[in-house]
Amino acid sequence: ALVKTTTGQFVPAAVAKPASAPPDPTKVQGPPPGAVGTRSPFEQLAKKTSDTSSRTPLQSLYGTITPSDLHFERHHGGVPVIDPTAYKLVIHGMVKKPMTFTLNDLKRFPSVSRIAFLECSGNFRSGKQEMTPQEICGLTSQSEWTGVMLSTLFREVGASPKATWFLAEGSDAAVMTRSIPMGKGWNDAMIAYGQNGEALRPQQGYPARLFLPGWEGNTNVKWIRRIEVSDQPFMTREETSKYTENIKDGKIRQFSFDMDARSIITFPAYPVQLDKGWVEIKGLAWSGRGKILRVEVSVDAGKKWYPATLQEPVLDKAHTRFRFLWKWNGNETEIMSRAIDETGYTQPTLQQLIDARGTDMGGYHLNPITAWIIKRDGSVLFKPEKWK
Amino acid sequence: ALVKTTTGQFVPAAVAKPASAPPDPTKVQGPPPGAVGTRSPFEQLAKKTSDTSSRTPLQSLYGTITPSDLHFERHHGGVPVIDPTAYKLVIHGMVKKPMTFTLNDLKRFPSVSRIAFLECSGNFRSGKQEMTPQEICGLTSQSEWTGVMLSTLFREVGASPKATWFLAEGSDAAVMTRSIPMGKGWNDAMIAYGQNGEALRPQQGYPARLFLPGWEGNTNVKWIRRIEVSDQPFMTREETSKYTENIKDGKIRQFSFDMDARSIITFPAYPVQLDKGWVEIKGLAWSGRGKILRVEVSVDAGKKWYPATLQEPVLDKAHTRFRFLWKWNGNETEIMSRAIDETGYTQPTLQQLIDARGTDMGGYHLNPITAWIIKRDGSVLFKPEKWK
Amino acid sequence: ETKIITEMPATFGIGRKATNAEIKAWDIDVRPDGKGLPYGSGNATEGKVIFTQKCAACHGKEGEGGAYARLVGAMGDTVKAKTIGNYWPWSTTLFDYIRRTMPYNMPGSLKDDEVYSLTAYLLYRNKIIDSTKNMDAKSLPKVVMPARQYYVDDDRRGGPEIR
Amino acid sequence: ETKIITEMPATFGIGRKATNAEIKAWDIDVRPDGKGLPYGSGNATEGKVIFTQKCAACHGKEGEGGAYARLVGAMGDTVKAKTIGNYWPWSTTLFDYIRRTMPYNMPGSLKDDEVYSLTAYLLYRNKIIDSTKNMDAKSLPKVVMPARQYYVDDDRRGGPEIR
Ligand code: HEC
Ligand code: HEC
Ligand SMILES: [Ca+2]
Ligand SMILES: [Ca+2]
Ligand SMILES: [Ca+2]
Ligand SMILES: [Ca+2]
Ligand SMILES: [Ca+2]
Ligand SMILES: [Ca+2]
Ligand SMILES: [Co+2]
Ligand SMILES: [Co+2]
Repeated sequence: ALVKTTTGQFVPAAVAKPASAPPDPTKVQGPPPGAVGTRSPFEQLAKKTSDTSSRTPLQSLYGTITPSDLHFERHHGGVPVIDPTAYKLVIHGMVKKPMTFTLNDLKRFPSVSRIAFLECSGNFRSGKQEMTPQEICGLTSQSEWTGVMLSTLFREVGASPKATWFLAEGSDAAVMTRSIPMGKGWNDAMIAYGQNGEALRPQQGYPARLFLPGWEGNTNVKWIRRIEVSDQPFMTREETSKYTENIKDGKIRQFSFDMDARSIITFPAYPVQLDKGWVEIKGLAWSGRGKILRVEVSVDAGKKWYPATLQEPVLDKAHTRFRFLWKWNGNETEIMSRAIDETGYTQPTLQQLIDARGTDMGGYHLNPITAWIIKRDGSVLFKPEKWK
Repeated sequence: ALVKTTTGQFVPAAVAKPASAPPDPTKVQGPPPGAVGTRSPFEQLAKKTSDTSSRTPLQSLYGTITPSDLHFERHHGGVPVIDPTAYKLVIHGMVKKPMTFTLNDLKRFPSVSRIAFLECSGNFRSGKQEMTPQEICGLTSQSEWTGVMLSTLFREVGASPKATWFLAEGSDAAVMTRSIPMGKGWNDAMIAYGQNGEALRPQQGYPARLFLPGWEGNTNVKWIRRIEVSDQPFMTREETSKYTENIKDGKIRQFSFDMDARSIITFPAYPVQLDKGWVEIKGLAWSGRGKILRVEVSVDAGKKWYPATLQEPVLDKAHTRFRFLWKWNGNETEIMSRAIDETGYTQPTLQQLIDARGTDMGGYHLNPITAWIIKRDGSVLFKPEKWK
Repeated sequence: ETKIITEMPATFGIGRKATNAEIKAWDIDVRPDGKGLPYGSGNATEGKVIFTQKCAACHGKEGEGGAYARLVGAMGDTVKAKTIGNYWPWSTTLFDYIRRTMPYNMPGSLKDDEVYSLTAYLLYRNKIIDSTKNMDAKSLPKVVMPARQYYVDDDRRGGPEIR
Repeated sequence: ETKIITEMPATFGIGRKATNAEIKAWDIDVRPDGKGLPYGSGNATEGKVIFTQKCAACHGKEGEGGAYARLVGAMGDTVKAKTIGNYWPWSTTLFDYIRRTMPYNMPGSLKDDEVYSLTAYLLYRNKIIDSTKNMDAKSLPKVVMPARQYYVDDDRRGGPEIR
């Protein structure tokens, strides 16, 4: 099967799909070990693309790691091709010594790895019953990120204690820029160059990106080339015209960085055809504010809630797999999940969000409970809700 | 660049390497989001292949997850092509009810995920100074595995409490078979169908394999089709003629399942050219018997040992990233690491292994400390040791 | 003798001093206080000409939107789209954004005077300045955007509260 | 009403009973006690003929090794390779392994009689049985392999000890 790559080419998904598997695989020698493994031609995994984004097929994935080639994408100027030997990161502004680092330099500093999610703050779609988890909230993915702590670089350049914000700038055609509080930079920000064991993929910022655990995707500036240390925010287009949201009383919320707790049941979900009997309800839960403390599942449209099992280890600011064993008796019902994080926050309903933000509520930072309707015939449908 | 796939074809490593990156990537729109991401054409990652195996490039990887297409391979009949819709697993023998499970059946049972290493017990090469970590011990890799606990299936078929061993059989051309104690089956054995978020790769047993955390690779029967529950081992060729080792007094050790604790410095390592000054020594440590408790590093040929930093979370039977900050003054020296696991076991020297097993010591389960010689000119060389 | 240091050193001595030239080449940002604005100027009349040539194909003849975003919609108009006039809080952002990334198909190709002119034109079209007003490093930061007053910093405070 | 069960049920009711036919088709293993050995028989003389045709190309004219493994080397010989004669602990393994996977280029293609004959031939060539001895489900498990006595179960016990 052909798939469209990020460079717009159509290439075979892995190796070309064989006409058929041999009737008895024990009777024929298979191919020997190879330099690069392949995806089974029987597995057709793909992101769902639009002009500006591509969405992770959450309903098709296991565990918590997102295969790097299925990590969601959201760019504002496409995916730049960057020669790693020409790459440099400049840090200047309110620093003792403005400095330039090559990619090799970045890799020579003490390094750190962490498994964490990355989610676009625009990660919410609704509208019809025939929607998959991928379509509803496929703009979240998880990787093991490796890089150097930004604090290490701040120490190296002598960032001023008086500085309060820094500008992160990418080297894509959008020359993407975001203003970030220095506190985040000193705390847990990374300049990441590794993703799931290998170099970052071009779609995720190769050869280096800003990674801000738990913060909205857009702030995690990809293909980063420059950091300017400052004592005020820069008010770039992305943090004003975009990535801000209408709230009550005509107000517009800016610098809303943290991704609030959220969860979604990824099985059973549209377009699954469910069989009666035992069902392991499975899904993902995450919070940009810390660890997932608990996930609760309801199988009666939200009347009663039961704790789901969390897959250990539960990590800080990470997709956490939850599971809940349920025997479906064949009656129509609604199932849903809600995440509770270690700050005590409980994932709200859409109505609670409207109550809090007003009916002019903007499209970012929407993390409502997702409900699935299970019909008597076993079909599973998304339950869309409107507010505008 | 062309790479050899497991099907023996030569295909482009990712997309074809562009002639060059644009001089200024901010001046040209990049390609839009795609259905499947790509590896940067500037990153040329490959396993090192022989007729029977291919080795993970440990020195080129970050963090702890092995990209699935770089997971080591060791087959005895090549990689079978298996149609997932035709797949079935038969469990019979000392069971109340012999049963057949489709792949879909396996996925309907309660599932579990764990990040763990998988290592071939023949994972040791030596001989010359010009050897990379990949060549010395590239037959170990790590994935997030997802599947059903074998104990769940044993309960479903009603495995006899009197049973002591089971046979696991693959559907490759080797019809690979190993006898496994029921204790392991009831304890932490999995039938895995997921690897790093997606379906197992064909090279790792698609669509389902046995996964035995911490046990020698060969016992983790890939492409599993049959389990026979028994009250004695079957004494297959793999557990007699192969995967046994000579020890002292002419004895031959059989059923040596556990992989003892081991570590290796992956940076700096051959063929790195080291610069004077601060160096983050990095490597991997793992134990088939539990968690890594501590990794110690020596930078003076084993005279003094210092504790390295372990990347959290330290997981059971998992590759654990260790790091140690060192300022190299330019003098010739030897650096090395040793893993200590939670059972109190300390990774031995080759001499300690010879002392314990005799000079006829076989080639499996060799986990000696690996030393790297750092020359004044910054070249880093493996220090091979002989015992035969 | 090998020196073992378990604490982080004050510096690692990795990387090099950035040259003024390389900072200057990349330091294109513009702050609300005008810091970063270059020499040059332009007005709406000049801007309209350039807009017609380089922008109208995507954003509509006079910025009313086309294949891509509507750019015009003064505060209080019936326009539903978020526009410069009804949503953008800082005038400097316009200069910064146009210069760094527009026109989309030739990002970073505009001269500073052109950017000033386009900025003036779009401010004029959004009824924020009049058509004769010259935009430069001094005047642009002084332009107060109608939506500025509605902006508040993130009012979520963490913890149980839903906001 | 929906029933919530937090403990594992005794069975999930997933999967189906295996048919005798499908078990029989796959249940090809042979245990040291002979369980699993099929009807049929063969001897070294018959085996030599088959070996020459189907095995010698890879393992040498008489099993002395070639492109692939040496199969012959009686206990005490000067042969360094691990062989059936000097390393294999159970005779049944030979039948099981040859039947399931040899010849390498046509795995699973041999008839049971052929496998008995090849087994007899290789045991004979390794000086374990004589050339006339018939191998079948009764006699094969009784063949005691010279290396059997050296096998011990894993003697590593975990903990600090290096073994
Ligand atoms: C080839 C199409 C194209 C051309 C030509 C073009 N633009 Fe754009 N413009 C876009 C796209 C697409 C976006 C949205 C980019 C994004 O958000 O990633 C955009 C966004 C903008 C925005 C931000 C709108 C908002 O509400 O945030 C402004 C302002 C803008 N363009 C001005 C201009 C000007 C001035 C020119 C001419 C110099 C121009 N554009 C030429 C396609 C174009
Ligand atoms: C095309 C080559 C080829 C042919 C023909 C072939 N073999 Fe093999 N044989 C191999 C290879 C390769 C191996 C090793 C397989 C492995 O370990 O994965 C092997 C292994 C063996 C072993 C195990 C050796 C050991 O020490 O563990 C036996 C026994 C054997 N073959 C017997 C036979 C017999 C009997 C035949 C003929 C019916 C035969 N072989 C035909 C290639 C061949
Ligand atoms: Ca985003
Ligand atoms: Ca192995
Ligand atoms: Ca600046
Ligand atoms: Ca002018
Ligand atoms: Ca059997
Ligand atoms: Ca016969
Ligand atoms: Co926000
Ligand atoms: Co072993």
